[in-house]
Amino acid sequence: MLTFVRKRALASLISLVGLVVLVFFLSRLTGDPAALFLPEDATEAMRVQFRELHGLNDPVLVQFGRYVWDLFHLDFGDSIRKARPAIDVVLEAFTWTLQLALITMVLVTAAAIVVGSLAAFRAGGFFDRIASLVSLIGASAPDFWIAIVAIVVFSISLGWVPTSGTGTILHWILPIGVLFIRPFGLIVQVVRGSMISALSSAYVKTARAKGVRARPIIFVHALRNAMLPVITVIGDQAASLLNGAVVIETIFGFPGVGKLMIDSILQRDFNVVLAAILVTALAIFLMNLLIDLAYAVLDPRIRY
Amino acid sequence: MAEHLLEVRNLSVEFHTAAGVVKAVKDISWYLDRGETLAILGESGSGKSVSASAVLDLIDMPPGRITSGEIRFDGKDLLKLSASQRRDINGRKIAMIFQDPLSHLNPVYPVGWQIVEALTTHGVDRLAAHAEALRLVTRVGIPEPENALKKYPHQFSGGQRQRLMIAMALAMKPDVIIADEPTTALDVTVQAEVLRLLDELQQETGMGVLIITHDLGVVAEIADRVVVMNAGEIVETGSTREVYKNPQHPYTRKLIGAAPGRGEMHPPLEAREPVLKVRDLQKYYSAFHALDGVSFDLMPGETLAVVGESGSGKSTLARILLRLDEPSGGQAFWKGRDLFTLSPAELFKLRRDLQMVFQDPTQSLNPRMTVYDLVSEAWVIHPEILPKKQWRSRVAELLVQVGLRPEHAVRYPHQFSGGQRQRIAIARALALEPQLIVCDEAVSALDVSVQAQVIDLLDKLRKEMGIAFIFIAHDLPVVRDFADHVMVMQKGKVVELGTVRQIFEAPKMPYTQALLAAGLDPDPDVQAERREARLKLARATG
Amino acid sequence: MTHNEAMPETPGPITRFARMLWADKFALAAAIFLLIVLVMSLIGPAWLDAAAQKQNLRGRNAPPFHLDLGWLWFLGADALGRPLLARIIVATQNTMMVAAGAVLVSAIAGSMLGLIAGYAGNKVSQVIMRIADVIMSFPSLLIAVIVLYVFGPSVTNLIIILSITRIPVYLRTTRAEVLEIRERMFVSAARVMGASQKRIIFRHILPVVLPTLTTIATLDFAYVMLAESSLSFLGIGIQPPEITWGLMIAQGRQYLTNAWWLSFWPGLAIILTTLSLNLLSNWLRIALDPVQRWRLEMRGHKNG
Amino acid sequence: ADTGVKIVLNEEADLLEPCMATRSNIGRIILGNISETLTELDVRGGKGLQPRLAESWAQQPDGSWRFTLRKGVKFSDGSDFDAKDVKFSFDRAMDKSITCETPRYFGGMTVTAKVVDDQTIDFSADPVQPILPLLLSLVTIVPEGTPISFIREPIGTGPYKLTEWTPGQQIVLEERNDYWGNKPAVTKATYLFRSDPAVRAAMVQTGEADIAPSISQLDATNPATDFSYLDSETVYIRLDHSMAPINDLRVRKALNMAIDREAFVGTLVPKGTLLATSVFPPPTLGWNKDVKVPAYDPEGAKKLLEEAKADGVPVDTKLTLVARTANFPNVTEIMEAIQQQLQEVGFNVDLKFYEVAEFEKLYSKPYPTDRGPMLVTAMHDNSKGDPVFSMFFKYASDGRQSGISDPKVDDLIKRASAATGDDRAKLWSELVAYLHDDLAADVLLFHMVGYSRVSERIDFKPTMATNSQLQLSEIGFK
Ligand SMILES: Nc1ncnc2c1ncn2[C@@H]1O[C@H](COP(=O)(O)OP(=O)(O)OP(=O)(O)O)[C@@H](O)[C@H]1O
Ligand SMILES: Nc1ncnc2c1ncn2[C@@H]1O[C@H](COP(=O)(O)OP(=O)(O)OP(=O)(O)O)[C@@H](O)[C@H]1O
Ligand SMILES: [Mg+2]
Ligand SMILES: [Mg+2]
Repeated sequence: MLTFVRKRALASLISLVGLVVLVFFLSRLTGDPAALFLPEDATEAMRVQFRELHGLNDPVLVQFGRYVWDLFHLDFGDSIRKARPAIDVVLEAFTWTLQLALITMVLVTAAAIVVGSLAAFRAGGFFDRIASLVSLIGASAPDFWIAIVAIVVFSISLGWVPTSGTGTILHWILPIGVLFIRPFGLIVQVVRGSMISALSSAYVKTARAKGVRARPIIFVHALRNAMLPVITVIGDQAASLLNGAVVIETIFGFPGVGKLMIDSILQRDFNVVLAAILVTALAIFLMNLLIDLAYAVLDPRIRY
Repeated sequence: MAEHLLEVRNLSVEFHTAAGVVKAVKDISWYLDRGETLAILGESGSGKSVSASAVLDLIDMPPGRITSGEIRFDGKDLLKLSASQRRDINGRKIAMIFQDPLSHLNPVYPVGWQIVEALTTHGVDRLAAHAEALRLVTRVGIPEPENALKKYPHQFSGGQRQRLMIAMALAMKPDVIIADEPTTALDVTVQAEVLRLLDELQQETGMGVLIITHDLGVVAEIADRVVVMNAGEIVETGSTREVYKNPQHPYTRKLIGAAPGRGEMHPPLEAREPVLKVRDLQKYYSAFHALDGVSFDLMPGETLAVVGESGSGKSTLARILLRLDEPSGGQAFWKGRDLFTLSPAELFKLRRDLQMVFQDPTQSLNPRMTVYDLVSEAWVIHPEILPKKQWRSRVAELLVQVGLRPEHAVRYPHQFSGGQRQRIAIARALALEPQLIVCDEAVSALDVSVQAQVIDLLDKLRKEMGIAFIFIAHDLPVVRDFADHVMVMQKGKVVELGTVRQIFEAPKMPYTQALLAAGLDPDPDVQAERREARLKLARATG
Repeated sequence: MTHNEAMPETPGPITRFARMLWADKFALAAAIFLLIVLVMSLIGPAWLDAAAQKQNLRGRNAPPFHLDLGWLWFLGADALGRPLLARIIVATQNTMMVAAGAVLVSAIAGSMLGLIAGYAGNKVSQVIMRIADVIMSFPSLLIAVIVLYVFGPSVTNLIIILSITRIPVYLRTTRAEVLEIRERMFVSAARVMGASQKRIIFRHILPVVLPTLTTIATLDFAYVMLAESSLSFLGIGIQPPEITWGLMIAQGRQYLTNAWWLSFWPGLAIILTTLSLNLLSNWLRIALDPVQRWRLEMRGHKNG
Repeated sequence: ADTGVKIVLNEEADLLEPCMATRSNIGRIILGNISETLTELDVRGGKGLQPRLAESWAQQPDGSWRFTLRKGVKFSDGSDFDAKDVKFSFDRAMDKSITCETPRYFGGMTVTAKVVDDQTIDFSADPVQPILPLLLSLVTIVPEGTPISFIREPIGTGPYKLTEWTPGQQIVLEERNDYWGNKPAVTKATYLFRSDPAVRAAMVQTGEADIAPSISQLDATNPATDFSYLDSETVYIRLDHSMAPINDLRVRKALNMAIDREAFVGTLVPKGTLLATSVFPPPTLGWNKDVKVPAYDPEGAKKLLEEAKADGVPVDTKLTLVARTANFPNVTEIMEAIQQQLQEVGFNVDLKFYEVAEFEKLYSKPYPTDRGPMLVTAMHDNSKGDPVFSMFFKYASDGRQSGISDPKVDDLIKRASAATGDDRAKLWSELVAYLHDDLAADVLLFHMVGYSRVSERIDFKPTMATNSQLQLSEIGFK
């Protein structure tokens, strides 16, 4: 196990390096930050000066070399826009995103597993139909609809929660509620499908013959066998949350990494983009590693 | 009329399939009293397992349906109880040992956990349950019990799994135990122990034992009464002795007549160039030494029976010869070429020649393929064997040869009984017309009449086409009838290797002798005598 | 000797499936709806393009459920007074092309790679998985901006962008399942028979993974349509006057509180399509699983 | 009573750098609140250029300007304000090692500041700058010794000081006790940031904010709280005169006549939107009331096109109508409508939207060489009161975003820039008329209006300047 983790960490490091190279060069294909940073009526002299100042006039390879050199000294460069170390900007935002992603995924996972399993237990039954319908509508409705409607209903009409922003626990309710919906729908469906197969297997019969009650049969015997695809999908959803929930951050004024990343990409604030990708990638790699370990924990037949 | 402990009255069960309704059980009735052992004998696929499953509410309904009947336990009709009431009975009052132990153990939990759960479900506290599990596992003869509890099902041999299953069923000391082919995968010494365990428990608690088996020896050893089933119906019932000595129904007569172990033993083969030479085979599972220096030769048309202790590495040997597992050392030459160093392309060519019938038929059949697809897959892979036009008729032919019916071709594996699945697996192996078939307990789940038919078929193929067999079995009478050579294994080592005659008539090694001594005779009287003798011996020594 | 007559003639697969479809009325309705969508996507643009493009500023944001202007206006009109119903019908083609294209490409590429990663040796698997990690942590928007910048926006590029970002989920799901399935005995049995890797993968392993993949794919359909709408927002999606449901939603977004119908109807179209796909895929899952199939066959018999 | 206000803006400030205060997301927070300038343009009262940190100014005979500074002004760090600070601030803003926005207003001239005494400073420009005092309304004053790199904690002379900045969440300004001027009513201002206009509107409604300076017209449904104001943004379509068929006057006229501008007002652009006749809005110097919006005349346009065609102008050439995504509200619909209107008179028009960086490549020189005839839709902001901030780079031959090259235009721009007073206004007016009527230089569309929502407890009326600044001292309580 430990050697696996070590090997894996090394492999991830290589992909991280690949990622940096890829993002560095690809992002530089997308245009000149000067045009976006400076006002449209800026003079040519200002542009030249700007490029000089940020080293954008050097050959890309030189820029890359400099970036890597700095990176080795744990210097991610400064944000052009914000005139602060890019990594600070990113970590600030990522802390929020991480919290949001964690809380949401924990809730989603718990809820989706329960609902999906119960739906599978009586596949085709009333609860199954309702659960599927609701979760599917949730999963395929545009998220900004849900967000705006939620604000109109819960903040404006009912006044239960603030419309947006951060500060109190109440501020978290709407963003989490809205973020919850899509992964919930997806995971419910995956759990349901996987559980239907698991529940019709022979070992479930054994459990029934032992007199095990319905609940442990579903949640102990069948569920663990059904978990492989489920945790994969959970991982995928968590990864997209870690990459930032742009709509939610935009609408609810949530200072996460998603909007930061978009803004930085649109403004060609490369250092922030790179730092953000490095940080989220690290988180995602870590999560994937945990998931791969979880496979082995869940299913003893899988060995690395 | 006094209430019986468990009574089935006029039970009928049918299944829905794409090809129409299958009447699996037709209007059967039987009963079981406290302290009694009832054996259900019968043709494979005659509805034995289905009727047992009905008692524990384990038939999926739909597609199954109980169309009529009552199942009375302790004065109540089980079919009228609520699901939760039946749950309380299951495991505590009535327990079941399943026919197919691998698929019936949950692959993702340690076996210890699964046994403990049988106890905690019915209110035993965790610590006590753990101690009890340990005791049970020890009693069914699993080596290193403390360690075994932490292992997962796939880490056990077929016979070991079956014993774990038995331990699980016995956990709550139920009033009734339904044992579906509980000893098919056990070598005779272990089988004897398990039967003795059942007997002891029966003495202790007065439980009723319903044992489903095709092994007349087992019946003779422990059953008080016998019910004989054929094609979903009960054709005969009576005390074990009566039925054996004086069978009424033609099917029963056929069954008893087909009991193996009485025919001529094969004469010694004349020496020929061996097709397979195995030299010093080794296999480690981490520190565990599963195969320890196995060497033997196999000639074309020869049947080498491998017998031995459960867990002695028989299946491992088979898996390694077929390159399903990598050996840790040693060589195997197939027609002079080392099997273990072949390239994938060469291996592919060889695949046609080497086939295997797996010990666990359910798991080895792809659940999404019909029998037709399963059997004809061989020709899809090796199209040179048979032109496509003839597939249908050849499938039908193979099915008939193994005792199934052509119309079974459109069904899926889950729609068959354990024995039927085993025959599908045999038909599939035969479809390739290989030169060597490794049969891992290939006929162990078949009733003696079908078994005889299949063995005859294999013997014919052996003679006519020179197919060689490695025949892993624990059923000594079958081995006696079918084998040319016998290899006895224990703890990963070959203990003794010789012709059938040598082994059966002049066994040299004590283990072989013990093995032969533990064999059961289908005649209840003979068995009763042996039992007496054994008891006397025990009293004298103990 | 021939046993031909003895082997029962089962009804052909088409009649069998038709019967099973008939047995599940929800799936039947879903199939019919999808058929309509398919037909609309084929004939829609040719049939209604002129009507869908005709602007009428006086009739802008005309509310739904009025027939005064003609049936095309039944769902109301958009901000330029164009009939929403006609636009939804015309948009079907592009929407389906992008969604089906992206989902198919990502599902096929992802599951192929997943099969390889699960079945092939450790080295190949490692490489594939680490690439998946990279894609997973590469923000989709950055890919989008890069592709836009380097290749310019087009339907094909849109499909490429959307599918690249979705590959990892199929890849990881497939691989996780393959790891378990390849340990099953029937796979060993196939290997003993000499089945090629290809056959083992496609005939024995894939069918077991497929239901999970279809579940994810159907929900991805919705995801892709919505993602396409946010790309439209950034100017990289389909460009007006071309339309897709996603673009219509994006355009109607600002009217959400005043003229809800602008984004509601295309949103509903997405929801209904997803719902139908999911009902159908759940049906298919049962219909293709011999152990579950009785659920449909029994009902079919009673009804028919 | 609560004398704090909460203001919800659409975009967070990346920096709070005084020399970048001309950028609206920064300016709306610090301009006039933390940082002050020597002069300031009064938009609200229409009184023109007003003194702020300078008490008075006068042009010297040599063309340079002398400013007399206010006495007794203190920076929020306690240091005194004097002429050295002004010189330092100016030099800092123009420094090469910091990329301030300021230099763009001083392009094509060299300006030097000379400290005369603590209270007096001279600015001399070469060539002479008649509007130097106006330009200085764009230079914020920081204390001497402020680092010459972007700062995040501005020190200024304004009535407020920065007390809290939680990036991504809020910025808080609090009243200073030692401010030189009148004590404002607002003691504390909290700035919040939400990109979604509907959310901004909702926040004022629920009391989470007091002022939302820009909301969507669609959300402006409550007359008690919602106001429209002419913002300084002008939407126009720049024509590329170097390409056939746009190099033909008739074609350009036809383009202008083909668009039904009136039809947009109250539909796709809010009621109150002005139809534009120049790239800068009305209160600006030189705005020409005699220039009339071209009448919507599709028939006339068709005729012109036919004429041009008869003369061999390739009027069927595909024109690309280019716009920037999300540039202004309803941009997609407006562009689609324009495309259709142009097509109706017989133009062959392709519509293309671009993301900002790519748009920039087409919008500013050097233009791509393989571009083909383009109609670039853009929005231009001039709230500075003088056309000089627009005209050169939009119309001069070497203007960065110019689509034309016309000697008369070049000449007029040069002269107007050098002129003062009425002369200046007249020359600008002349230029506007020439561009619009004689050249049909581009297709001018709208001067946009913005909507704001102000809580009922607050007394505040947004103006054209609200786009670039939001002085808390102008806010009162009811
Ligand atoms: N799900 C099912 N669908 C259709 N037929 C079934 C199904 N399950 C069992 N059957 C049929 O019911 C019959 C009885 O099966 P059962 O398992 O009881 O046989 P058995 O007597 O236990 O045989 P064996 O000794 O081989 O285990 C068989 O013919 C089998 O094909
Ligand atoms: N994957 C594994 N990991 C660890 N131990 C294993 C594994 N597979 C088998 N073993 C052990 O190897 C030994 C030999 O197993 P094998 O299946 O060959 O026995 P067998 O002779 O076929 O017994 P049976 O007659 O009971 O089927 C057993 O003790 C078993 O516990
Ligand atoms: Mg059975
Ligand atoms: Mg075995």
